[in-house]
Formats: sequence, C-alpha cells, structure tokens
Amino acid sequence: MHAVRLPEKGRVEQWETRKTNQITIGIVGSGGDGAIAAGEIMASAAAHEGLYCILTKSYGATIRGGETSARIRLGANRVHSQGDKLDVLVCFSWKDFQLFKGELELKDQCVILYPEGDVIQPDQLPIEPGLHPTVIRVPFIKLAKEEVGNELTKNIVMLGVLAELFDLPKKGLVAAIHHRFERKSKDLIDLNLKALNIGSEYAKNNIHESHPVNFFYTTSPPKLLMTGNEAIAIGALNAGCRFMAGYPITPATEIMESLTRLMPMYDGTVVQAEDEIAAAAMVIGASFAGVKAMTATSGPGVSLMQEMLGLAVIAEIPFVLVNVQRGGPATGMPTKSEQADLMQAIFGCHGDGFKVVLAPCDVQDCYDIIQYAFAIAENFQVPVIVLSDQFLGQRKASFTTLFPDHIEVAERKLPTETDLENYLRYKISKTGVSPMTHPGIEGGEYLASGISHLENGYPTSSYFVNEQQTQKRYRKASRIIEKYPLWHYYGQKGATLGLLGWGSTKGIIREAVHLCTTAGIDVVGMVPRILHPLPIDELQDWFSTLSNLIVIEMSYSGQFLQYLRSQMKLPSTLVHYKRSGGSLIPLGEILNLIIEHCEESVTPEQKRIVDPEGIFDLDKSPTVSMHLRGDIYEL
Amino acid sequence: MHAVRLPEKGRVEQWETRKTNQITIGIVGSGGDGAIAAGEIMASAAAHEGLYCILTKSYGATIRGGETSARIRLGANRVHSQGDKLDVLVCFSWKDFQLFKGELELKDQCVILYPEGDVIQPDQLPIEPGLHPTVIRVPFIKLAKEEVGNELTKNIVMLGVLAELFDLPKKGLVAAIHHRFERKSKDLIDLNLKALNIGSEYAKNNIHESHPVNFFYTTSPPKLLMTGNEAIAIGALNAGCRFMAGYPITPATEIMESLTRLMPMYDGTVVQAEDEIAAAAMVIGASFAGVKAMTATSGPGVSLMQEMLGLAVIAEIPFVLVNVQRGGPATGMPTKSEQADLMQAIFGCHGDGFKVVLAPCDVQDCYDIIQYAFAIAENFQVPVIVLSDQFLGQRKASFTTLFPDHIEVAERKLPTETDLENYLRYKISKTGVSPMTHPGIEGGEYLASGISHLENGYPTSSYFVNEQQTQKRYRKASRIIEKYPLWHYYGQKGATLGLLGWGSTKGIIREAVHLCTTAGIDVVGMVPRILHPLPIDELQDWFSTLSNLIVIEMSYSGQFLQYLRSQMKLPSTLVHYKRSGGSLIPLGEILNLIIEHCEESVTPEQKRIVDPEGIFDLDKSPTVSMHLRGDIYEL
Amino acid sequence: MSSNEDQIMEKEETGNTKKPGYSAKDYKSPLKPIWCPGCGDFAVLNALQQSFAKLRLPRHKVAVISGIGCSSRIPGYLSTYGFNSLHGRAIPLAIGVKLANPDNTVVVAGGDGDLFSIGAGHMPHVARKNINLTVLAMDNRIYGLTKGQMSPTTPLDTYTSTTAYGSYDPPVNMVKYVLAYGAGFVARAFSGNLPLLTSLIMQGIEYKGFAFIQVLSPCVTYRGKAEYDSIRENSEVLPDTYDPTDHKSACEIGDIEDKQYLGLIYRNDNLIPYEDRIIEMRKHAQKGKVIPVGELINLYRT
Amino acid sequence: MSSNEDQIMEKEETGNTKKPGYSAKDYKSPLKPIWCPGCGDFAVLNALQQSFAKLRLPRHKVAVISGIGCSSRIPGYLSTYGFNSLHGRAIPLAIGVKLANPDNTVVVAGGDGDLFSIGAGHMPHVARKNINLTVLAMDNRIYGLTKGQMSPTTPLDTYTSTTAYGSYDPPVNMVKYVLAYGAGFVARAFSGNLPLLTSLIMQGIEYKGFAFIQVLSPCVTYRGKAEYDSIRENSEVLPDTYDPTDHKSACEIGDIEDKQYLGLIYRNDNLIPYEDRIIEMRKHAQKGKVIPVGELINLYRT
Ligand SMILES: Cc1ncc(C[n+]2csc(CCOP(=O)(O)OP(=O)(O)O)c2C)c(N)n1
Ligand SMILES: Cc1ncc(C[n+]2csc(CCOP(=O)(O)OP(=O)(O)O)c2C)c(N)n1
Ligand code: SF4
Ligand code: SF4
Ligand SMILES: [Mg+2]
Ligand SMILES: [Mg+2]
Repeated sequence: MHAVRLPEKGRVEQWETRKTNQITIGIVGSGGDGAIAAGEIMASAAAHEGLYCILTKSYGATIRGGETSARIRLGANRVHSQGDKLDVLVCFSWKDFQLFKGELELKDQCVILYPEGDVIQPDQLPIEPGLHPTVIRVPFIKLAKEEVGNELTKNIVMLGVLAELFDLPKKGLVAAIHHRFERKSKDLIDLNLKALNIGSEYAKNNIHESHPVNFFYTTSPPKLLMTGNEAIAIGALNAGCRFMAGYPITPATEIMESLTRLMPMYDGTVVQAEDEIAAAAMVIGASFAGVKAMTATSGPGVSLMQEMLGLAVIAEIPFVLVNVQRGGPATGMPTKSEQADLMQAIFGCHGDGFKVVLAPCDVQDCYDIIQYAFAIAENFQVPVIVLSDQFLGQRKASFTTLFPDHIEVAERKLPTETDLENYLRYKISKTGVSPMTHPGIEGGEYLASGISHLENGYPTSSYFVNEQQTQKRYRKASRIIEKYPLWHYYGQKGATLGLLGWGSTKGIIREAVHLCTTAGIDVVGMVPRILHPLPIDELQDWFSTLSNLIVIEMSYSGQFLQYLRSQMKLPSTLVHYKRSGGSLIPLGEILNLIIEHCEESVTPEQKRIVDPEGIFDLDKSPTVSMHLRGDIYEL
Repeated sequence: MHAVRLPEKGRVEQWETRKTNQITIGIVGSGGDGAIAAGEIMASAAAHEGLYCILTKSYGATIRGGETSARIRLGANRVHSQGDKLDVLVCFSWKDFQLFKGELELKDQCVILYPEGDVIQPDQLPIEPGLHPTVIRVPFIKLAKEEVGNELTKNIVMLGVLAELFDLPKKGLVAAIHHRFERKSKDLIDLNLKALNIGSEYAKNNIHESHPVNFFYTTSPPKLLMTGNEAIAIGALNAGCRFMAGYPITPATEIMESLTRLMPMYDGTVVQAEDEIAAAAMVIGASFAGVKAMTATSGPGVSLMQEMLGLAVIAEIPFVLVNVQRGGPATGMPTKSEQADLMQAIFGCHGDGFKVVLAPCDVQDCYDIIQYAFAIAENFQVPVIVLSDQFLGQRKASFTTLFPDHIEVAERKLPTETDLENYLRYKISKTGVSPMTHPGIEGGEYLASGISHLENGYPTSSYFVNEQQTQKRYRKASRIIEKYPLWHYYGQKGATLGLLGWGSTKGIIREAVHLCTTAGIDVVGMVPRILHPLPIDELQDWFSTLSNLIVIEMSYSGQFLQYLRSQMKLPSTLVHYKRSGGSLIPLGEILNLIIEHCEESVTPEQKRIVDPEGIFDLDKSPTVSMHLRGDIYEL
Repeated sequence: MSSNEDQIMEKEETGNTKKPGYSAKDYKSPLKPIWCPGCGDFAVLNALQQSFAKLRLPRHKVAVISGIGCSSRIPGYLSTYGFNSLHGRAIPLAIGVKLANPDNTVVVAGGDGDLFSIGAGHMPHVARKNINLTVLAMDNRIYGLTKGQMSPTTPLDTYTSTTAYGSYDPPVNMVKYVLAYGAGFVARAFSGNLPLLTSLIMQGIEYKGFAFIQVLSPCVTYRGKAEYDSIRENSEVLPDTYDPTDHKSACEIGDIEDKQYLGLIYRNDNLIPYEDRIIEMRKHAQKGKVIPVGELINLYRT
Repeated sequence: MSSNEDQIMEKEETGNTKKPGYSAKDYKSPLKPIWCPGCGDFAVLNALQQSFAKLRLPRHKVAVISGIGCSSRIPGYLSTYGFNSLHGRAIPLAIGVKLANPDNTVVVAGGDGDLFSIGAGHMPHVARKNINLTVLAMDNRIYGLTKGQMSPTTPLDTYTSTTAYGSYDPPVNMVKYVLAYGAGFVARAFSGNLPLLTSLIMQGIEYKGFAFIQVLSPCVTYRGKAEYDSIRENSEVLPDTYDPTDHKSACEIGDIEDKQYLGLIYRNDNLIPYEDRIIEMRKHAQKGKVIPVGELINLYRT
C-alpha cells in the first residue's frame, strides 16, 4: 500500500520537510493492539540510545479490550512536556481514537499510519477538518500473521515501520526488545526481532512517498527510564522508609507494587491493608513505634484517610501520604490526571489541622520530593502529603541520573537524659517540636492520643491548654518554609510576564518559557514544590517584579488560585487558565495566552521562532475552547 | 452561714445595686452534683414564665463524676448570646471550676455561692485576682440530707436559694419540677418541691447580707424551649425527611435520638448504622430511591463521609448532612464547640465537588436552616451540609414560636412524559438540574454512578464529556444563591464599622451591635447563613459601605477569613478576631475591638451606656490574651 | 455532538424500549460489557437477566447496587435501575434503597475485594439485621479492575502484583463468615454452572430476608484460563439429600476448604426481616396520638 | 502555670518513677480513672496491671492501643506506652505498632462498638493474618461514652436512647465471629471474675499469634447495676474437662447464646504468626544479591 497525501478540497499543496530534533508520536488502539507496549518499547529504545523521552499512557476504564493510547515524545535535547500536537499518529482503531476526543490533537502536516484493511477510507478519517496529513496505510495484521507468524506482533511490525520512516534508534529497539522479553523466553525475543525487521523491510521496500517529518539526533550514553511512581518507591527507600501499608488504587498502585518487591530486601515491611483507613492507621502505628512509614493512594483513598490525618496532626506522628491524583470527585476518572485534590490536601480534615503539602513536578522530582517529605515529616513530627498526579505517576521519562545523597536523611528528635527526667511528650517549645520517644525506649513511656492533651499527653478539655497546643503545632509552619525553600524558577530575571503553576503542569510552563525566551519574549515561570505552608514571602517578591501573571492548573473550580487568594495578596490583574483534568494542557493555548498578555507586542518573527511549524495558530485570536480559559480576575 | 463580702486588699468598697432585667448564672460541679439538671430546670422555669433564656452546658470528657458546668442567661427581653461574665456563680467544687479555666469569667461585683463544708476559705477562692465578689456559703448538703432527706437534692435546694436571693420565677420552678419528674414518680416531684422550698426558706431566714444583683422582669405567656439539635430534628420532619441514618457522636447524637422517637410516627425510618460511612451510604441509597434523607454527625464522622459526599455530588443525589461541630482535629474536644470544619465542608472531598454549605445562627434558625437545606438539596440535586456547632446544638433556648409553614417544601423534579421518551438522567441543562427518577417509576430506569458519565448515566472516560458534566454541576451555584438569599443584617444602615461572622458567633455580633447602637456607636453586623456558594455580590455591596470590617470566628487558623479571601476581594484593611473553640467568644473583647476600630472616637458616656456595669474594661487598652486577636490584615 | 454517541452501545434487539416484556433480553442495557473475553462475570449477568425474566420482575421495580470492580460493572449492563457506587459501599447503599421502599427488589453485586476487604465491616451488620437483599459476591480471588493484586480470597502462596514472593495472608472463607453472622440464606455458585447459578439467584430473590450467594467467577486475565478447570476439579454440587435447613450441616460445609460445595448451603425461613420489625416498631410508636408534623413544636412548649 | 497542673493526678505510690519494678502498681499511671464507680472496666485495668507484673514485662516494651470509648480510656491509666487512637481503629494501628517492632508486647483494648461496629471491618483481617496481638473486647452491651445508645451487642428489645421502642437489631456474637475468622486463641472473661480474667490475659499475651478475649464488663450507668447479677446468672466457667484445642467443641460453645461460657474457648498452637511469615518472605527476597539502597536507581538504567 502506498502513502496517500490528502489535498484539502482538491488543492494539492507543497510542503516543506520539517527538520527537527524532537518528534511526538501517538499510538491508539484497543487493549489487544499493543499500543501501550509499543510505546514502552520505544521509550526504552530511546533511553538506551541516550535520548530524552516522555511516554504518557491513557486508558479507558477497561481492563482488556478497551481504548488505550500511548503518546511518546523523543528528543536529543531535554523534553519538558508530553508534547502538544502529534507529528505521527498510528491508529489501529478509529473508534478508539474518537474516545480520546480532546486528548490527541494532530499537527497540520502530520503523518498518519493505519491498517490497510480498515473500512474507513483516507478521506473519511474522523480527524479535525482542515488538516493536511500524509496518510499511509500499512498491512500490519497481514505482515504479522503471514510474515512473522503471529498476529500479536503487529505492534512490533509497526515499530519497524516507524523506525524506518522516521529514523528511530534501531539499535535501541533491538535492545529494548531483548530487555522486555528476556525474562520470558528466547523464542519471544526472536519472534519480536523478526517482526521489527519485517516492519522495517516492508517500509523500505513498499513505502515510497516522502513525508514532511525529518527527525534527527545524535545518540549518547544510556539514560535512566522510570515512572514517577517508581521514583517515589525508590526515593522512599532512600529516605529510610521501612514500613508501607496501602490498598491498591489506580493510578498509585505501582508504588506499593514496587515496594512489595524491594522493601523486604532491606528488612522493611509492606502490608496490603483491608482498606485505606486501615492502611493509614497501620502507618501511624508503625511511625509511633519508631519506624519511618508511608502510604500511597489516590483521591478516594485520601478521602477515607481524613480522620487518620487529623489523628497524626494532633498526636504529632510523622508519616508520608502520597496522593497520585486522578480525576474526581468520587470514582471520577480513575485513569486520568487532575489537580483537584489540592484543597483537600490542605483543608480536608475536620478541625484546624496543620499538615504539609509538597508536589513533585516531574519524574526526577518525585525522587527528591518524597525524600523531602520524609525529612520534613520526621524533623517536624507532622504528616506530609505528597501530591503527585497520574501524568507524573504513570508517565515514563528518561533522564541522565538521580542523586541519592543530596537530601539529608532526617532522624527523629529523641529526648535527652534530662528530657527524660520529667518527660513531656508535647512540651511547649519555640519550634513547636518536642522530643519524641517510641516503644522500646525506657523512661519515655507516654500516651499518644487524638484527644486534646496536656504536655504529658494526658487528655484535657481545658480550652486554655488546647489553645496552647494548637499554637504549638502551627508554630512549625514558619520553620518549615525557612528550612525547605522548595520551588523552581524558569526563564530570565526581569521578565514581567509570569507563569505560575504546580505539579505536572510544570512541563508546559517550562516549555513555554523556553520557547518564548528563545524568541526574545520575556516570560518567567515559577513552580512551587512546597504548597503548604505556602512560600508567601518568596511569591510576594516575585509578584512585585511582574506586570502580569498567568496561573495555570488542571482543576475546573480553580483550586490553586482559590488557595493562593486565601493566603496572600495577588497581583491586581491576573489571567487564570483552568480546566478539569483528563487531558494535557495544550502548549498552544498557553503560548497564545502569553502572546495576548505580554507587555510588548510579539512580532511575526518572534512567533515564527516560538512556533516554527506554525501549528499553534499564534496569529489568530485564540480559539474559544469549551473550558474556561483566560479568565481575567481583578483582585 | 452568712454572706461574706470580700474587700480587695483590705479596702472595703461601696457598691451599688445593679438593677437589671438580665442575669447570667453559672453552676459548676462534678457529675453527681446535678449542676446541669439545675440549669435545665431553671431554663424550663424561665420559659414557662415567658422569659427568654439561653442555657449552655459544658462537660469534661467524663460520663459520670467529671466536671460539668451550666451557664444560664435569663432576661425579660430577648437574650442574644450566652452571656459574658457571670453575675452569679454557684460552685459545688473549686477543683472542677479550675478545669474550666478560660470558660467561666466572673463580673467584678458578682455573687458566689458555695458549700459551707468546703475546705477552701472565702479569701482563698481560685478566682481571678482583683474581683469584689459577695461570697455566700450555704450548707447545701446538710440541708439536702437532713432537711429534705436525700443528699441528691442539693441542686434543687440550691435553686430554692437562688430563687429567693435573685427573685427567680418561683411558679416556673414548681412547674419545671413537675414537668421534669412527671414521667418518673409523684414521690420524686414531692421530694424536689420540698427541696426547693427548703432552699428558699433557708435563704429567707439565714442569708441576710445584701448583694448587688437586683434582677427584675415581668412574666409573659410560656415560650418554646428547645435545643438546636431538637430544632433540627423537628425541622427535618417538617421538610418531609422520612429517612435518617446515623451513628452516635457527641454533640450530634440528640438529633438521631429525637428522630428515633419521632420518625416512626410518620412512617419514616431511622437506622443506627455500623459507622458513619454506612450511614451516609444508606442515606444516599434512600434518596436515590426517592425519599428525602439525612444524616447527622460531628467532625470525625464528616471526615469519614468525604468519599460519600463526592459520590452524591457526581451522582447528583440530594441529601442533607448535619455537622454539629466540636473541637478538632481528630477526637479533639468532643464536648466543646468550634467553627473549624468550615473548609472541610466546602473543600473536603477529593476532586472538584460542588456542594452547598448552610449555617444556622441560633436555635430557631436550626429549624429554618434544616428546611432550607432540604429545599436546596431537592431542588438542585446536590448534597447540602448544615454546619451547626456544639453551642447551638446542645444549648437550650427559649423563644416565642417557630413557623412551620414559611419555607416552601421542595419536591424533586420528576421527568415529564416527553423526558421519559429518551430519558437522560444527566441531561445537560441551563440550570444544571435535570429530571430525576427513582426505582418504581416506569421508563425512568437509569444507572447512577460515582464514575464520570454520559448524559444517560453510562460511564465515560472522555475528557470532553467529563468537562461538560462538571460545568453542569457547577452551574447550580448561581441559581442557588439567587433563590436563597440567606443572610442577616443587624444594626442600622450607614454604619461604617462592620462585624462579620457566621453560625453561633451571631449571638455575640448581634449583642455587640445592639449595645453599641443603643449608645450611638454605629456598628452593623452581617451573618451569612449560606456559606457556599458565598453571596459574593451581597457581601461586596456591603463592604463598599464600610470603612472597617471585623471578622470574627472560632477557628485558630482563621478558616472563615481564609475562605472569604479565596472567593472575593475584601476591604483593604480588616481586623481578624480568631481563636480556637472550647470557650465562648467574650463580648468584652469584641466591644473593645469595636471601640478601638470605629471611625469616631467613643466617648466615656457612650462606653457607660454600652457597659453600664463597667465589667469590660472598655477604658483600658485591651488586655493581651493568649489567643491571636485583633490581627490587622492589609489585603 | 450528543455526548452519548461516544459510548459503544449495542443495538437493542427490540426496537421498543418503552414496553419491556419479561424475556432475559429485556433486562439488557444498550451497553456492551467490556469484560475480558471469557470472564466469569458474563455468566452472572446472564443468570441475573434470566432470573429477573423468570420471576417476571418489572424492570422499574428492580435496583441493582454495586461497588467498584470489574464485577461491579454489572448494573451498567442491565436495564433496571442501577447504582455503581463506591468501592466497598454497595451494601449500606442498598440498605437505604431497600428500606426507602421495600416494594422494590434490591440486588447487590460486588467483588471479593469489594465485599470482603474494604466492605468487610458492613457484612456482619446487614446479615444480622436481616435486610431483605440478595447479595452476589462475585469471587474471582483477585483484584481484577486494578490489574491483579492479592484479594482477600487469593489462595496462599500466590504470586500477584503485590505479592512478589508469594502471598502469605490466609484467605477469607466467605460462607463461613456469613453463617457466623447469622444469615438465613447462604449459597455458593459457579459461573461455569449457569442453571444452578440462575436457580440460586431466583431463590435468593424470593427469600424474605438477607440472601448471600458466593459466585466463583473466574478472572481469566489475572488468574488464567485454567481457573475454570481448577474450580471444576475442586468443587462439587451438593447432593439432593443435603438438607439446607440443618444449621449444623451448613456449618460443616462452610468449614470445608479443600472442596467447594456448590448449591444452597443454608436456609432458615424463621427469621424476621428487618422491614417487618420496622413495621412492628412503627405500630408501637403510633399507638398514642400522632400529632401532625407541623405541630411538633408544641412538644417543646413548657 | 504548667499545663499539667490542671489534670487530676493520683500521687504515685512509689516516689521513683525511673526504675519501675514488676508489681501491679508499677503499671499505674498518675491519672485517676474517671469511670463511673462500679464500672466493669476497673477490673480489666486491674487484671492488665497484674498480668504485666506477673509476666514481668518491662513497661517500655509494652504498648496498649485503644480506640475511643469508656473502655478505650484504659491506656491512659497505664504507665506503659499507650495510644488512645480513633473510634474503631485500634486494631490496624496496633498492627503497625507490632510489625514495626515485633519485640514489643502489643495489647488492644476497645469497646463492643469500637471493635464490632465501626471497627468491624478490621477484625476478620487481623485474625486471618494472625498478627501477634492480644485483643480485649470490653463488652458492656451499650455505647457508654456517648451516653447510652444501642451497641452491636445490645440484646433485642432493649430500650436505649436510640431505641425508643425497643431495639430490634439481633446482637453480634463476638466469639462466633472470631472463630469463623480463624483466630487461634479465643476466650471469654468477666469483670466479675478477676482471677480468670487475669489468667486469660496472661495466656493471651503469651500466645504467639492473634489472641481474642471478650470481656463482659458491665456499664452500671446505662445498663444498671443488675448487669453483674444477670451476667453471673447467665454465665458459667468452662469445666476443667473442656478441651480448648478441639475446634468443634469451640464452635459449639460459640453457638450457644443463652449461656455465656467463660474461659479459654479455643486455642490452636499450630498457626504461623504473621511476623514469622514476613521473616520467611524477606529471606526469599534477599536470596539474590541485595544492592545498596542508594544504587537502586541503576535498576532503571536501560
Ligand atoms: C476507596 C477506593 N479504594 C480503592 C479503589 C481501587 N479499586 C477499584 S476496584 C478494586 C478492587 C477490585 O477487586 P474486587 O472487588 O475483587 O473486584 P473485581 O475487579 O475483582 O471484580 C480496587 C482496589 C477504589 N476505587 N476506591
Ligand atoms: C468516627 C467517630 N464516630 C463516633 C464517635 C463517637 N463515639 C465515641 S465512643 C463511641 C461508642 C462507645 O461505645 P463502645 O465502643 O462500646 O465503648 P464503651 O464506651 O461502651 O466502652 C462513639 C459512638 C467517635 N468518637 N468517632
Ligand atoms: S480482569 Fe478479570 S475479572 Fe476483570 S473483566 Fe478481565 S477477566 Fe474479568
Ligand atoms: S458510662 Fe458505663 S462504661 Fe462508661 S464509665 Fe460509666 S459505667 Fe463504665
Ligand atoms: Mg475480585
Ligand atoms: Mg460499649
């Protein structure tokens, strides 16, 4: 089958080859199509050859047979986000493609590959109108069945085709296939290598049409490749965590799964609890008993843990709770990402309960932030919530390395001999922290409780004492923010347009700042990684240098902005880009907002630098999309 | 025994009799002393003779034998709050008195009664230094034992003494004793009447010293006397609630207790569930099945219900959750009041979950607000949280009447024949509300779920549809605030100093406004009874008339102010009076703040009108108390 | 675009959805099940539809309540009222549905994890209260929906995604638990035996009180296709001579763990359903004068 | 003012708190119990102190974990480590304490409501996992702390503050439940029989695995002083001839509801405690090369 170039309304256009060191490929299919597996092999190949990559997977709610998609972005230079519109789409099933409405957008001059047998004709593709794709039909199934001898290898055949067409790292693909199947069987390795080869050969011999995507790169030493959930698991071990209890839940389960494998090697314990309440209780019990402990869950689990969180606050028991956010409320969209558990993390439990909220902003940062979380929890005897999200937790990313030694491992403040003479577990102290014993320490026996208590831990219903102890607990906040200045700036000082976001939206912010800065459009980005207590002074300083601020988040109700407003004075006008989760924030929409709101008007030349391929419509006024965007607040 | 007048440091002072139509009496003792029972009888007596009264009870955490106190404020005119400093203290146990540190303050020229046998001498009383009490020792136990013949009646003997000394409504006391013991036995009635009489006789014959408190009033027809919890129970029945499930918890249990008694009379059902999660689930199930349903709990229970709340939001199942707030976090201070579950009510469940939060501001309002709650829940298919608190829920108050007919009883929007032709349970609509069927309605079968869904209820993981449905649910907010303008203003228009608070702090606000207005100090109070969605326009209008705003709340972290800031622009300076719960907000501190911050300086004459008895130190600069008060925010 | 276009729907076999009859297909929803091919849950769906049809239950008078899990998707595939609620909470939610209107038939369906791990705390109470529900515990000995973690019924020494070195939690014995809770109707069925499954569901629905049916319903994806055979080998239908009204025999059957007996294990027709107790109690409450609701305030006149 | 002045404390009988010996009073905390006079919980406290003393347990190696309730106040009255946690959550919290350091003796104390109503979901799992805890279920058949509502063990037809017309929920049978869960140590004691109670607690602590003791512990305030007599009448100590290792007899005893047999009902010394299984599993995991934690990242090098 040959490539078809679709002219728009009969007009045959000229197109130029795009020479690029970055490429974004989407693969869509039903469960059995192996779209995700293909994406993973491609990511592994890329990392093996030292490329940067980000792989995001998207599932419907089905176990098998439902719609799945993999989006992989590869680059010789660091890639900051999951990529916006696709350069290449491989579509095994157009029905499934439609279920990802709003999630997979195509570049104007993209390349589309789909099975030869499909009833849908090249001019009937259910894609946005007005695009100019190069459409290539390939007999994936036939090749897999007849040439390879196993229909299931069609995804590997497809990889072979892609490798040939787009010059993907072939050595890497071979290594990745070895890596993936080595634990299974030699035969499987051979079968898949054969499939890869058949795909390439087919492309070499049968696909003659040229296409606009010219991906080039140089290789470098192999990179690390992992998901945010894996980074959290090994980061926790590195921080000294030796007890974990949890309950399976998408998209957090992989943390427990990794730890059940690794923890016993270090004499630690993982318990699969009967539910999330029990998991949190076990963790608090283990920490009370002197062991660093954590749990990991997602929104529904966190909702169930609210009472336990309050217990840890008032009893001053350190522990770490990782929330890999998914779409809410209730069961919501279990396989999709969102940033709408922020307010719950800060304010979810009843009463005035001070806890700490941190948020990693990429896969590497998951490794660091979990370690900071343990450090803060242990140093300040407070529960720490780590707000990750599905994009971070389940994305695979490659990067050069991680640094296991750069975050101090905290040990709990034990009482001195003198302290033990008249041991007061909840002694009022300047820092809000008092020495903490645990069963096994002689002379340090005390009563922990969720009830308002005296300095010695015994219950009281005295208003006066309660107020003192509440003050004590809140006193921790200012020291924490002093000791842990966790935030990132991107771009050059002096820029007057600021982008502010948190967590996984960092990718888009960083990429937008990078593109704009290259074009001489002054934009600066800030991403706090400690959200509560909020670094108010730092933010205030930063705001004072800005004439315009764009706040970006994946929450329909705009929780981040609500929270910011609740804590501090914001610039008097700001632009709020908010939408519910479920889909990536499109880079194009952010670039459009920047152009609309930056101080000096952006020249056509600058726009060309920001968007050399002209895929973002930077000249048109921004398309009105269905979600609330660009709301301007007067504060 | 005779009355002792305690001179301050040897100086005998002159005092004037305070002629007053209001009196505040505190009674403190251990469980067995009958302090609470005495308070209740006094309240009942007052209501019987048509007096206004507010009775607040305070317990330690003990069942029997622990510290208890009753504070009753009586007046011929409406009493707005629980009263500040005490005119009269009856103290059965000074040890218990000390456990109420910060909760019971005495007027300078108060009257103190305590048992003759007590080892503590009149000049050793553990009270604030510098007071000038009239101290009267009475052989309560001896009288009860020897004269009445039953030591347990000492509290009734005490009431007899009080009645005589302060001219309390004696007919009312007799009626109250009949009322209280009529279900027990005639003998008990007689015994207690005897005790009452012996108390009065003793006072008449043996207490000769005069004292400064001269309480006067005229009687009027009997009033209603009930607690906020009782008002909620009967209000719910009036709104058509016919299903309740709950789990006992202080201070909310009385709602379930009342309903277990009353509900079966109207063929309704009350289930004592195994826990709060089950209770919420049952309620949601019953409502799904077409019956108006509610649950009632306190903070720990609400924390457990967070996931269920989210379910009701996304499945659009109406129900009412009453949270009678107590001190938090965790078990906290179960018998004390606080307003620190506000943020949880609004933001507690994971995801963007729109629900409604209402707050009654006094006992009568409990009756109204619960009915509004049902109306909003049913009209808008949304969960409604009613934030009461221990002060409202367990306080007894007397008032003229309640109006059972003035709030429209809402019935759920059923589908029309046409709707049923292609029934879409979650049809996108302008108002955000779509017709709702329930099992039993033919042709209206649908799937309810906590999963993101299509208009017909079937699950989807489409980002696009999810966003549409989220929008739909949030669209309800503006109509709710239009249709239910629930807020109160106190004072005269044009005043430039505003007091803003919610829930039970209304009492203090209203009283402060009343006192100041009488003295010509212009103060206006506003108390929203709908907190979420917040009546932003209304507040904004009001703020524009103010030059200074004082925000008052019982939350250490200042949740109300944080919430206000998160939603709207506040006046550029404001004063924040916040403290944790556990104790009443002292009127004196609020008056002091008003004087400090009102536009025109307050004359000594005005101060005398506001505080004729000079008990609030309005001349001195405000005492620095341990809690944060009068923080000035620059916004 | 109407938002329901983007959901896969099967064509309804009868064009007329307004007047359903009582054939099994009238209880089918337009949604096509997305269970893995071979999943045991198909049989449960099928048996439910057949049971409703045979019992001639009007579909608007049936509510099927589930939690979260593969098994809990079942209400979506039925044309009755349904509620796909929260993980572990089907039972209390169903109690509310039933007590609000005892006229309706209320069926609970859930997984082994849903009903016996996170939802374990509700089971003793619904059983002892004897609420008139039919509970289908679709036991696949694994967490299916979350992709293969240990469940409370996973046999010892199983490798799952959370038991990298083999599981070491001794599994739950559902029948034994529920018998201890005092349930009056306890049965065990198997997806591989559709007639028995259907018959037990019908009996359960007709039983006036709490009816519990464990359904061995294999997860072919995370426990392998061999699960059917292994269940067949290790199970046996109770003989006709077995007397389910004998509590002692029932307990003996419940105790046996190496062989899974299928059929009606226990039935006690002498227990009073909760609804009846409530009606009794209401009568008691209404003995005195019942004042109109609007006049309740007068109870508080002193 | 130091904030602990405002709490009622009893004088410690030994002046020296630093070197406690092993007499019962060494396990007393300075807090004076605020239970109602006559409350059955005093006996449980007493028996615990005696048991610790007799077993010569260093108080820093004991942790007593409770939920919320009158009964759950008990850790406050002991000089060991204690945790008065949340209503219903003593068991999972205690699991964490125990597994973090299996050297410590961990005792759980809670009320009938705490352990069998809101906490009911944790019981099957701790029992089947066989965690080495000793659980004292202080059963007063009422909600004491919240002032007299029906509890899961309240007998039928009881008037309580939430059952104005008599209760109609058939009560929980703790022993039966826990036997069904596979517990290896099940006993019933009575606050009115201190020697038996003490002996059972000691045996429970010494038992290597999950030990469950139901303690009939009357609430004199909400169930009346007569409760002691009525328990005395309706209970009987198991005869010396009774063989607690026989599972069948145990189940029979568990089934009997009109008479409450006191003593050790069941004991199985062949069950493996969870801690031992974990140690086994760790060995398995450590068979291969264990790389240092800091080098774990290299597992992800492609
Ligand atoms: C509160 C909460 N915790 C965890 C989950 C994730 N979760 C969904 S289904 C499930 C278990 C599925 O197993 P089972 O109940 O046995 O049903 P199956 O899929 O095997 O039929 C879990 C843990 C959730 N949805 N909610
Ligand atoms: C989540 C939660 N729900 C409810 C309560 C209120 N509460 C405290 S103790 C208790 C029950 C007490 O009964 P039980 O467990 O039998 O102990 P007892 O007081 O009888 O010893 C309840 C309902 C609570 N503290 N937390
Ligand atoms: S994963 Fe298992 S239980 Fe779930 S649908 Fe597939 S086979 Fe069935
Ligand atoms: S209320 Fe009952 S259980 Fe509680 S302390 Fe008093 S007697 Fe004991
Ligand atoms: Mg399962
Ligand atoms: Mg109890």
